[in-house]
Amino acid sequence: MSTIIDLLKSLLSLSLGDFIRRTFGTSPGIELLIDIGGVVILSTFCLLIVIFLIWLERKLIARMQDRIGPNRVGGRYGALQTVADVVKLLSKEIIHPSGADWISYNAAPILTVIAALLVWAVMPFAPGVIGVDLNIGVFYVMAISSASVMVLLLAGWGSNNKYALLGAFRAVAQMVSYEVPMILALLVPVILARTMSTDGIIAAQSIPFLLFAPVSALIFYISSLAETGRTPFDLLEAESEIVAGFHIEYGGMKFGMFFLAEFVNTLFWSGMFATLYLGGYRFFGLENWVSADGYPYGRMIGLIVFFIKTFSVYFVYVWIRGTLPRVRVDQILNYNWKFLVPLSLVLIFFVALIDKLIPAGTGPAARMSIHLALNLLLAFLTLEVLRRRGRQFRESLSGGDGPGGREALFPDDDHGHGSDAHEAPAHDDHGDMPLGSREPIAVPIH
Amino acid sequence: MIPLSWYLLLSAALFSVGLFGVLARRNAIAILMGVELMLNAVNINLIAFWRYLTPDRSVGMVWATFVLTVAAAEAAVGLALIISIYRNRDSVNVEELDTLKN
Amino acid sequence: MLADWQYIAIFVALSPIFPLAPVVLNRLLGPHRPNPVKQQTYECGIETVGDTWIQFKIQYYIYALVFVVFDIEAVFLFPIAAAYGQLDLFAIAATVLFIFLLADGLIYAWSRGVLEWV
Amino acid sequence: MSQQIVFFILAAITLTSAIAVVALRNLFHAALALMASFLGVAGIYILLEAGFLGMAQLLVYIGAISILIIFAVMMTRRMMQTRETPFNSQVVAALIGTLLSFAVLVVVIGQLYPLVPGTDTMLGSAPAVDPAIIENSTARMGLSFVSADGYVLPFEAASVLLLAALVGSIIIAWPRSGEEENL
Repeated sequence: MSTIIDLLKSLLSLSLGDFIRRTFGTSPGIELLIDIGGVVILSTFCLLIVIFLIWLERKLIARMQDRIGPNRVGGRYGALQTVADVVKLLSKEIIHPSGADWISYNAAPILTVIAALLVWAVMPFAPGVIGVDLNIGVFYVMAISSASVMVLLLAGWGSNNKYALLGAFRAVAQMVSYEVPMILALLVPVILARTMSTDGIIAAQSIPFLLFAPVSALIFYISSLAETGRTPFDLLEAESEIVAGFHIEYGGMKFGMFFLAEFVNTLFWSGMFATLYLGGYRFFGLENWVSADGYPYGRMIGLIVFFIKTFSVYFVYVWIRGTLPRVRVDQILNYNWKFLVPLSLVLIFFVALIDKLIPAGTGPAARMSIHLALNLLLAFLTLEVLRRRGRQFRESLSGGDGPGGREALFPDDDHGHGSDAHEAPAHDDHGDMPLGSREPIAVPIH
Repeated sequence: MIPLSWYLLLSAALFSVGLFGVLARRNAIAILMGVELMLNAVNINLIAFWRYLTPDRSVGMVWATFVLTVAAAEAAVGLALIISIYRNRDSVNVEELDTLKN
Repeated sequence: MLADWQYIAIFVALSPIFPLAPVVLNRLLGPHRPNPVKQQTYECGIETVGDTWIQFKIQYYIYALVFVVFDIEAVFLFPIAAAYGQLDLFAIAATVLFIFLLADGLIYAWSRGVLEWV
Repeated sequence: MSQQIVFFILAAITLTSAIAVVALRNLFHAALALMASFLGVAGIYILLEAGFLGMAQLLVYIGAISILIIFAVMMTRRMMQTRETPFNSQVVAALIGTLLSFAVLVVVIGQLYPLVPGTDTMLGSAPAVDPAIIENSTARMGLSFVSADGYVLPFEAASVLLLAALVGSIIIAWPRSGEEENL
């Protein structure tokens, strides 16, 4: 009886491992079992929460687009819609495209899920509730997610389909590009915390790093959008351009695996953002509360706080998806290489310098203020540079004087001839002009 | 309970396989893959010696990182060369790339 | 240290089960009546012309190239960042020089125009 | 004991896929095998308690170099359809030479180091060290990259090398102006 109460209390305080050690003693075999149990619980959680995530996203997007969303299966709120979808996927026929490369075609969906699951091993859910607190946690995350890019090439090449291969190439170019600002942005929390361990980074956040490094947080967030291939960077799918990207030839549960990995990854990056910049499970020390009889009930508080933060970040992902249109492939890559990467290089440069110049005894609040001031200055300078560049660009288009701008912006625009177009009849060969006429049809700009 | 020699034997085997690839393949990209295998074998050696002889100093890991750097630089330039040659001569078969002979 | 990685090793060993289970279940539950038309690769309804593995722009290679350089940079910078507390100003200067040299590569690529998507 | 099993699994993965790399005719499959081999080597690093380098292996070799290789394979892909042997004319000599050099290496290693596990003989097993030393090895490596009595010169040389590689590859691979891009 007392064992059952012990078990319940352990469950409530998220210390099942301690319970097993208390009850069955400590030995390598027991430790192995605890590890296996941890892996199974963590993976099952990741897979099952996707069902909820998909429903949530559909509901939220529907509300943002003034629709109702799923409302039939499982009551008014369509709560079982995703379950029905899973059943549908399970009953689909598995089609093997002719000429597909068997190994790569079948390995890709499996590997993508494995990579999406493996990164969760270093996610700190609550104090002590973490798969394993690697001392190189952040680097581990980067390594796994970087290696998972290969899976796209496997899927694209294995499918024996032009669209799939084209989509895979685009996706790889995009993901590989956005990994650079992400790595550089991740260096900032590591520098601030002086450790790569995810738990250590949380321990260092007596003030959330969002206030230390808002620019780094923003860069990280934007890159994680591109890494997961979500709108506005969902070029990997781009239904209207390359049909569905690298997973066009996949059907049934194999397609489901790609879908699942995408959602697991999105939730993971939300959790990572919460961990690195929002203080993770920290909640004014309450997360470390241990009751008088030795059960760390604070862990439950930490878990709840962690999920509140994670889902807030996740909500912003959905919000962005409901708001922004997709950008073009050249815009994506230019934005990365010509804006995010230089900005993050400058940022890392300044953070590395400033944090060393702050005297060692400075309190966290003063340190935070200096970093915040630096970040705001950097943001201001960036915006100023962008403003100047934008003005220069517009002036170079308008040729220096007055209202010819629109013509230069749209050189193929048949109707937009400005004042100086009369001297230079460059559009003589336009089809809608009277043949031989030296005088273009003048339609005023409104 | 793994003796150092096992790592060294693994490394020697990997090195030999890579060497065979370098010597025997026709395709230039395959030759480059062989070189990568050989560099990996070198790294196994470096890290094994680091762990068994000088775990309290960082020399082995540092040089392993430099080997990693060299491998990446070599792959980048090598593949750029291969692509360039392919564009000009429509072949990456090393037996046909004998311009210097004539 | 090695005990930490034991968890990762177990994770790697067990994780294939989770994606494999639904795929195998799908195989068991779903119908299986293949025919040549069904197995054609998808190309908006028309038949595939030419061989699939068409060739691609050099652009992709250039992006991967710049990425490789910054990837290596990460391998150097992460340990340095982890040791940040023990660094002196000389070390910071060395790191900044390192970053600066790599930024040069980016500037070169930029000015050469290879980062333009065409 | 369990470490030995893990070692043999990893060694088997590494060597089998390495042999596949040099033997497979299809270059894409060879590149995939190369990745499996890299994975095995990353596991070996982790077994040697160099977890950081294991992850660096993943990040650099699988995340970056393999992608470069596969891109290059795609771009020179017309080569892959040849039905002929993947080996050149000196394959027999290469095989004999490789086997001979391997035999020499085995003999040398067998002479210098004990081949059987054991704690009593020197280097029969990994020497026990304070876990803190292993734990801090990554930060210690970072420190020695940039400290004046460490490896700051090779460190800067590495960045110059990378810069040169980047600039050189762009010059080589980028089609000259006017040249028709026939890729």
